[in-house]
Amino acid sequence: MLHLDDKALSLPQVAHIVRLENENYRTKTFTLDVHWPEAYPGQFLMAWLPGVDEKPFSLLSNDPVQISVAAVGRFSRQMHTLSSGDTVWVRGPLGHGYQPQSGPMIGVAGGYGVSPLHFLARRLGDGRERHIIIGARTARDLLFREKFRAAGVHLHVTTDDGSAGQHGFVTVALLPLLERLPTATVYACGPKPMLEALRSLCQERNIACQLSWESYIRCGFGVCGSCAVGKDGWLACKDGPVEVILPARV
Amino acid sequence: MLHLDDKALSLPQVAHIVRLENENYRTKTFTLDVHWPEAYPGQFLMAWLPGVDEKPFSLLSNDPVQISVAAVGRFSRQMHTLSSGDTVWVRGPLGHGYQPQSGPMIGVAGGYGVSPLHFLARRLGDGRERHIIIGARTARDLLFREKFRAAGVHLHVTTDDGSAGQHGFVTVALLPLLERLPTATVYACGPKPMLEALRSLCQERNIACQLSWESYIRCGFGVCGSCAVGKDGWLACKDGPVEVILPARV
Amino acid sequence: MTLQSDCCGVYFPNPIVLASGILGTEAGLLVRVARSGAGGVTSKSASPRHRTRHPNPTVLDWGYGLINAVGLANPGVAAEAPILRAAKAELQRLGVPLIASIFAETVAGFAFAAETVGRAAPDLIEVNISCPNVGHELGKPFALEPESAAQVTAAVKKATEIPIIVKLSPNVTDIAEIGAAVEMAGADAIAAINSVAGMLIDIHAGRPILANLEGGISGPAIRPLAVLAVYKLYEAVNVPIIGIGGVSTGADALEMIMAGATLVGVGSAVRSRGLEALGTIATELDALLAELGYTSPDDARGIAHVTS
Amino acid sequence: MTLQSDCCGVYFPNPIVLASGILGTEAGLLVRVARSGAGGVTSKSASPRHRTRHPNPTVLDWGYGLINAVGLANPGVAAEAPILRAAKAELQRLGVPLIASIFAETVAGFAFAAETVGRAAPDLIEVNISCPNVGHELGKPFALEPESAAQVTAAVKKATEIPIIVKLSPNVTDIAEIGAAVEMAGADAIAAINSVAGMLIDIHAGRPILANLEGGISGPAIRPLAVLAVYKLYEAVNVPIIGIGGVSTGADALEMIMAGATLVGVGSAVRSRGLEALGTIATELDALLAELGYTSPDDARGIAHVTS
Ligand SMILES: Cc1cc2nc3c(=O)[nH]c(=O)nc-3n(C[C@H](O)[C@H](O)[C@H](O)COP(=O)(O)OP(=O)(O)OC[C@H]3O[C@@H](n4cnc5c(N)ncnc54)[C@H](O)[C@@H]3O)c2cc1C
Ligand SMILES: Cc1cc2nc3c(=O)[nH]c(=O)nc-3n(C[C@H](O)[C@H](O)[C@H](O)COP(=O)(O)OP(=O)(O)OC[C@H]3O[C@@H](n4cnc5c(N)ncnc54)[C@H](O)[C@@H]3O)c2cc1C
Ligand SMILES: Cc1cc2nc3c(=O)[nH]c(=O)nc-3n(C[C@H](O)[C@H](O)[C@H](O)COP(=O)(O)O)c2cc1C
Ligand SMILES: Cc1cc2nc3c(=O)[nH]c(=O)nc-3n(C[C@H](O)[C@H](O)[C@H](O)COP(=O)(O)O)c2cc1C
Ligand code: FES
Ligand code: FES
Repeated sequence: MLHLDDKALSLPQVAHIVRLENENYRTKTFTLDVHWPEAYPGQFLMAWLPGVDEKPFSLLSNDPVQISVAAVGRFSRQMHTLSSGDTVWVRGPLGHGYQPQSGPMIGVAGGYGVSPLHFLARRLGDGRERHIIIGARTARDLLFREKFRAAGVHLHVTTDDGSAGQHGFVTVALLPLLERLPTATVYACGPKPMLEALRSLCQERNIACQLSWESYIRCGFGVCGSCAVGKDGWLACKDGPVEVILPARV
Repeated sequence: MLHLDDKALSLPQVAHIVRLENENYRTKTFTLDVHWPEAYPGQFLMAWLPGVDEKPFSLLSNDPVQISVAAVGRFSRQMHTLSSGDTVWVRGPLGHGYQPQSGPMIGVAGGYGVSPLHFLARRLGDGRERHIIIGARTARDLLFREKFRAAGVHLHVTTDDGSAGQHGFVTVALLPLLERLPTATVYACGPKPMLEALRSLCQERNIACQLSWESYIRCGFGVCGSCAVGKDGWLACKDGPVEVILPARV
Repeated sequence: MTLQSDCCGVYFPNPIVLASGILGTEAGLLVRVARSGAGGVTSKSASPRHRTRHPNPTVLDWGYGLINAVGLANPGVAAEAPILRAAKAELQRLGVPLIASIFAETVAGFAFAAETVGRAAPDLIEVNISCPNVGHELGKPFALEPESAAQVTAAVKKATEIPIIVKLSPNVTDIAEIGAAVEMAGADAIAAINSVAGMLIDIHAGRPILANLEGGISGPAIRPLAVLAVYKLYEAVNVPIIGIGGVSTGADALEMIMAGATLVGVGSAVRSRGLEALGTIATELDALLAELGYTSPDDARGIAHVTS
Repeated sequence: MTLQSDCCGVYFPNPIVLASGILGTEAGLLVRVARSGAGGVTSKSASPRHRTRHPNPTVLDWGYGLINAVGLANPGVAAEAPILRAAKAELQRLGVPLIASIFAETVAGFAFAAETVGRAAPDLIEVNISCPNVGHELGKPFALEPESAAQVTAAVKKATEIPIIVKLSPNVTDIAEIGAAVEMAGADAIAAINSVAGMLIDIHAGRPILANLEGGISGPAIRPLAVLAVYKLYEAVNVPIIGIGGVSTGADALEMIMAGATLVGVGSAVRSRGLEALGTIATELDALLAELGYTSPDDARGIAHVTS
């Protein structure tokens, strides 16, 4: 008979908040007393607040575990009421993340998409050319500018209203990079329309891209079917969240 | 969630009889296509014949697994009807067996007690003085004389009716050995009265002894309580079947 | 050796079918599971109207199995029908039957749901009676009493020409009694078991882990309960049985067949063995049957019912 | 921190008690378990007359738990009484209460058994009503219907002054209903759950593995079922509950307590953690309670019953 000492490992585990940072007017970074040395960029965790809900968040860091949370609704607002020392339950790491390729990195982040891309940029290291494009509606929504600079990447900023960086969508900054770096891989995380635009752009130009999709996660381990994306039964929680698209011709 | 590929390991496993040997008029040795490299002398298995019963048998050998079965009742008679290639289900190895000590070996076997002692004699090897005393009611009940000779041990035979070897109980052969070999360990397996006599003899003479007790085995893993021996809740299946008794003074 | 199986006149390439509620939310997923080797697929149970989801956690892995309270969240039969139609078109090409699962909170709701999904022409309709009967004074699930189970069965039978499978709950004193009642009421087949009621409490939070408090236990932990249910049903009814509960290997599937199952449902094993679990289990079953000298699952069905 | 617990006026040094049928066959074993740290010990259920044993296998480990059909083999209450007396003498010195478990096939048999074991002065009597009622037309276990469960309870209550625990079966549609019935009939406490009915089939033999065909499932597999049963009973009755089923760690014990248990029974964990399991679990529980800021098990009892 099995004695599962680790039986709880796939159940939510107690974690304590050890540090809190404000990233912008509605986004905070939480550092937890949890260490997942095996986790890698693009993977996510499920955070549970008893009596509230359990929601997915991309890892910003694995050792210690960090997540950045934008306060947009019931769960995320509740997260923002927590203080250092408070408890949040987590399970993970879940999903398949980015698969680092050789060659230059072009990261494209919309909204909280900065989280997994900052993790990835650090992981890839400064032995290669690394670009990050962060896009937002307006200046105050921008995230992680300092963090990315500290990581030593080439930072490109776009806003829909031109209040910071280049005026326009992330594509404004992306197109010249794609021209200049045909062997680069585009790693992206952000809203669905952004990802769909990137997919077309990259496929037209025969450039490898890896896109992290958002979807309604329930089980997080490929059983309930609630996170299917697209028509082919692709599961964000198990096949993804990162979709790896190789260029048609190499 | 666990995927127990080995989930069946504690359930009865299919084994095939690969060889059968007649040991005496009512005892056969079964060689199975099962290999338990980690098993050691004094341990036992549970053999199941569906629709009949499941009973414990001491290991005569571990690699391949062998047992010797005396046809005395329903289950053991059924075992004797089997042929080479037939199936018997086994689970094990179970229990705690003999704990080999340095110094000479004196093995005392009554009835099927020869099985674990032959295994032990082989395991101890010829680098030390090894004696085996086999006792039986009458000549035709004696077991393993040839097998023990082949193993190179000093063989002593006693029969209650004097029809073979010395006339009397195993103690007739044992007492002179105990005199001559005060540093020996007595390893025994046989009927309860024999074991009780041996215990007193050894304790009086301050000689270490290891006794294998028989009892009604159900679970074989220390849960059901059906195999308790004596007043202290000693479990034959889990604490034993071998009881290790150290001399009072060393 | 053939794994071909017949259930209510529907031909299954092998007896391993996807259980309801596992991956069956989208046409693409049903097709994907069929492509990976399933003998049949069941859609997630749909109800007359859209039902919103519970907050999470709703599905967790507790080591010995899963616990879920997805709460029968579903888009409703009207939205489900096009999903079923899309799935059916592709499944037909693959030769893999589609089972459409339905539930409702009233007898009339069941009839309506059956009619609606029936228009998408699934090969079989599974009637999941584990949902509480809102008409009942205590709101007990239909599956818990022979009378209410039979009522639903009769109503669905009238509403559709497609053969129906009634799916029973294990949370009853005597499942064979319920099985006999739904057979009498016209069930073409019986599925057993649905998940077993259970609860887990998080000791740090001091409260049940599922937002719904209690949930359904599935996976390896419930296998012996499912085997016994199938065994008892096989002695109580004559219609085919879909044996479900904790099956994760070919050996487990064969055990169900020996207990009396015609088809074997697989759900939670997708957790431990991936989406390919069903195809893998079918392959293992094939090898085992051959090794044990059977020429088909039919040969082995029910043989554990010893008379001696 | 204290683990001291009170159940029906009996003082337990800690709430972890040995469940019936595990190691409880002999005085020496009961004492040995008490010495290794148990808060209380329960003897194997004894019946009015000696009952012979089934052929083996009767107890097996299937990986996720145990399955047993020891078949309530026992020497009968007349032979059991001296065992209990011997155990009691020694247990009293250790300050560990003795629970004597009984069962019978008739209501009168229960009364007789209670009277007989009562003479050995156990601290509590556990009434195991999972045995079939031979007087009932279908021979259904007493535990399956509120009426028969209540009848036994009332009869035992009349036959002895010692407080009685009625042990319920999980194999029912509504355990809370049975619990309420036995409380009404005079039960001083309720124990839940007994093992869950199940079956395993050996595919090579093509037949159920247990000689008895079906058996009781225990161990980790049934823990969520047991937690839910205790949770439901806690809302239905006011008497103390002994929570039993799949507990193998201090965390599991605390989960039971949070569901509402006053004492926690441990059986199958002896398989995975040895005879010392109960003492180990008590130690773990102590550490956990302290870590979580409770000063006693009483503090944590029932707190999982959220009202929000
Ligand atoms: C794989 C994955 C990774 C994720 N990683 C992160 C992460 O790193 N950081 C993070 O903050 N969130 C992340 N999310 C989203 C997160 O899980 C929640 O959806 C989010 O916190 C909102 O939950 P809520 O209960 O607070 O709001 P809800 O009540 O669910 O939503 C409130 C409203 O906000 C809208 N909304 C939801 N998410 C966003 C958003 N990100 N921006 C703007 N509006 C939104 C909804 O459409 C809704 O109208 C991730 C989601 C997935 C699937
Ligand atoms: C740890 C352990 C190891 C064992 N090892 C062996 C072994 O290596 N070889 C072996 O043959 N048996 C061994 N046994 C005994 C064996 O398990 C069975 O008890 C035996 O085979 C009889 O079972 P049965 O069903 O055939 O007879 P039953 O119907 O159980 O018994 C029939 C009759 O035979 C008597 N009887 C039982 N055993 C014996 C015996 N050994 N000699 C004479 N009469 C007996 C019984 O008292 C009964 O009256 C061992 C038992 C234990 C507990
Ligand atoms: C996440 C999940 C969702 C389920 N949803 C449904 C459902 O919608 N309808 C239904 O009849 N059964 C549902 N079930 C029960 C399964 O179909 C199946 O009966 C049960 O899980 C036992 O099988 P398993 O052990 O192979 O998972 C669900 C089970 C799980 C795990
Ligand atoms: C081998 C064995 C024998 C049992 N015998 C009895 C018994 O005689 N009387 C009883 O009330 N329960 C008996 N039970 C049930 C246990 O007391 C307990 O209710 C059940 O095993 C669940 O607890 P666990 O998961 O901790 O083992 C037995 C259980 C096992 C495993
Ligand atoms: S969240 Fe359940 S399958 Fe992806
Ligand atoms: S045979 Fe069960 S405890 Fe020894």
